[in-house]
Amino acid sequence: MDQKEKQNNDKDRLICRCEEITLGEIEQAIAEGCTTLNEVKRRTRAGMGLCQSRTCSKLIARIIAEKTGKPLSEVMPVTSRPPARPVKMDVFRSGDCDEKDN
Amino acid sequence: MVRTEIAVIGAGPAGLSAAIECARAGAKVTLIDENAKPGGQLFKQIHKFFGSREHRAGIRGIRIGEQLLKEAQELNIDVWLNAEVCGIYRNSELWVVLNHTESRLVKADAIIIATGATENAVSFDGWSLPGVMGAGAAQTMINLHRVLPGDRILMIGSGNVGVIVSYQLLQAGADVAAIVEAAPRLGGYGVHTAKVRRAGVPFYTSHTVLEARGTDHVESAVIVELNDSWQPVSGTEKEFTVDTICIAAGLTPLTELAAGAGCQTCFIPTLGGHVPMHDEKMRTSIDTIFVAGDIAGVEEASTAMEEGRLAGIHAAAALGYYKPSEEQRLSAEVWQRLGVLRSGPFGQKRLDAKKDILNARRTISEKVQ
Amino acid sequence: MKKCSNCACGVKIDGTPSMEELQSSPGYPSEARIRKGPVAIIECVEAIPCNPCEPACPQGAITVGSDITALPVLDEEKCTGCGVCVAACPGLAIYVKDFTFEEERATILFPFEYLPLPVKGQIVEMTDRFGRTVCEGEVLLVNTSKRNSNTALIKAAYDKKHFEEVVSMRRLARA
Amino acid sequence: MKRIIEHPVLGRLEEAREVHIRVDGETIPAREGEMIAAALLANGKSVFRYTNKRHEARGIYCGIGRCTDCVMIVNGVPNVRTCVTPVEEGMVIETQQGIGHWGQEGEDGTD
Repeated sequence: MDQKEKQNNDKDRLICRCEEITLGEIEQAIAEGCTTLNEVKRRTRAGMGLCQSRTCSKLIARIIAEKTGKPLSEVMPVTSRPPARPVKMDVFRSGDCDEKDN
Repeated sequence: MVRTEIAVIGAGPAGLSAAIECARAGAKVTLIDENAKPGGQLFKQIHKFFGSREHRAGIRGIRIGEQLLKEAQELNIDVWLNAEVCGIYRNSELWVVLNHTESRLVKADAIIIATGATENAVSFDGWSLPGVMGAGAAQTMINLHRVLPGDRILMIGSGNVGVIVSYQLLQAGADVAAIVEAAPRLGGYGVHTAKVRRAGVPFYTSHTVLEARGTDHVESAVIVELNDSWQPVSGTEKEFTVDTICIAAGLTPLTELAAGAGCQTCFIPTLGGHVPMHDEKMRTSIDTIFVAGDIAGVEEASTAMEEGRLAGIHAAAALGYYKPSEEQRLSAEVWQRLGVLRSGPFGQKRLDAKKDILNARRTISEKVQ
Repeated sequence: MKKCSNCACGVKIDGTPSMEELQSSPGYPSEARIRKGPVAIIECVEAIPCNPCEPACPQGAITVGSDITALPVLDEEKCTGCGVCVAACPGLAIYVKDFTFEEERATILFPFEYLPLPVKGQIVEMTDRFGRTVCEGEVLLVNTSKRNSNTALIKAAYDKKHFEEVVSMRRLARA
Repeated sequence: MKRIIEHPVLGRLEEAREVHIRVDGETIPAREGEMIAAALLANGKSVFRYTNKRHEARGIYCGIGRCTDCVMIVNGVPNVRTCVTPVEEGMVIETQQGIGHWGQEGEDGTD
């Protein structure tokens, strides 16, 4: 496999497993000006899936750092908001959630 | 709304130890864990721990877990299982979802977050195929669930997790085709690497995984040599017939709850990335919130237990359960044991990194004043 | 595996210590002591915080000291080769070898945490630090004492010619 | 893929009551209380779902409920993390296609 073919293959490689976002899509977002995890996430949906970027955030951060020359510390982390776990909408009608609303 | 004095999030080695210390001090403590059983990852650790007698050296992690559970039981600690903490509000309220269905609010005077860490990923072609999994996942399958995920395994990463899980896969009856390490030198303790080496498992340093092949499951793996600038050297590819590829590429602290609560973080690569800043008392930038274990910087179960104790002692003291002199004495004992665990070439790096966190915390508290 | 396969690359590349690393560590007995009879062979060459071998030794022949990261030092005159340290080492890095067992054969006592276990009298394949079969061995003893918390101790006799290389036996096939 | 009955450190696998779950219409045995993912692995099944965009097979990845790769349709509920959800007698499990669907296949009793 020559270098060019290899690079094309790399573009198809999945980075965000949940939303099935590829290296190519993330590089494209960076080329278009995204320089943080939050920006790449909003542009591509990478990290917006069920796992909420637990698996891919560090991978994406490294790609951004590599492409932009920014230190990892500035690229990460993503903003954390509740719920920290996937929660069914039903839960909001249950127990103390009602109490909180009232 | 449920009232408690100290809420501990996560019942792994750090959280259990923290809860035990809080209860010992006389505080009312609620230990909350999302799993069906307490113990966190401790019950996967079937090897004998290092350290000295005071660190329970020579005892298998799983037995240490049993001892901690027994202590927690004897102290009548209120343990909530299948309870996911989904958020922390106003520095004192936890939103907990029970059994995925029911919401509860817990109000606590102090919170200890011991949520541990998550495994890092390595992306390569085919890495989403069934059969590619975290080393921790394989360890969970064999040691907790007693099911072999595969018969022939390729391990990516030679840190302690990679070599320990490789050894445990051998013990479970699988074969390990090779352990691949991107760095030019192996990462794990020599005694661990020697155990798998003498079982015939080869190490490939300066190599990385290029591709997992297979249709609906891993059928083989291709590795490649890396040159001095960490680039693959074409022509050096080797294919291994394996049905499982395990990734042991380090851990990242699970800081989402702490960060969501507003705890300031700092970036310490040696300890896994962003960690909540904390002081010698394991207190974060928010006075009522403490951290312990891997969330405070990825180390190992032995250090996690000691940090848990620290957080427990200081959280209890903050609520008035210890006089300052007692607090100081108890804390000094733990720091002495921690110092021992963080000695030597492996420990020194972590010790230095820990100092960076403490300094960062000091800087922000000076700014506040 | 890279560059050399047989070799003196050492523990951080091969995964197992080289003879140079072993012989220059304070837990490896001298040639003269080895020739006298059973003795502990401590293959601990890396400074990690660990010391259960020290209190385990009934003869007080192993010293780590207050800095538990120090390498264990073997007092080879005090060591009787009793083997208590073999099961005590969390790293499974200690063996007891007896050069004087028979004219042609030496013995090794080693920790073994795989199933199935061999039985007394069974002929097994003795392996070196790289997992390669070196020679046959005859199992003399299988100790599964509860005290050792499921680390079995196995004593096997093997050809003296391979005294230094042999450290374990090949895993047996599962039924 | 098989159960580890004898283990050098953990000893013999404790006896457990056998329950039965239905996976894509096929009844398979499981150990009471074990996680769905473990029961499936023990029965030789490692593909738990096919993804939405690329229709690729997925299975266990993190094993502790973080990555959500092992989700399936369980008793008519999609996106259930099988590595942290214990089996129950009579549970109905389906390989999830894409984002899945609500309600059980064959709920009318035709199977």
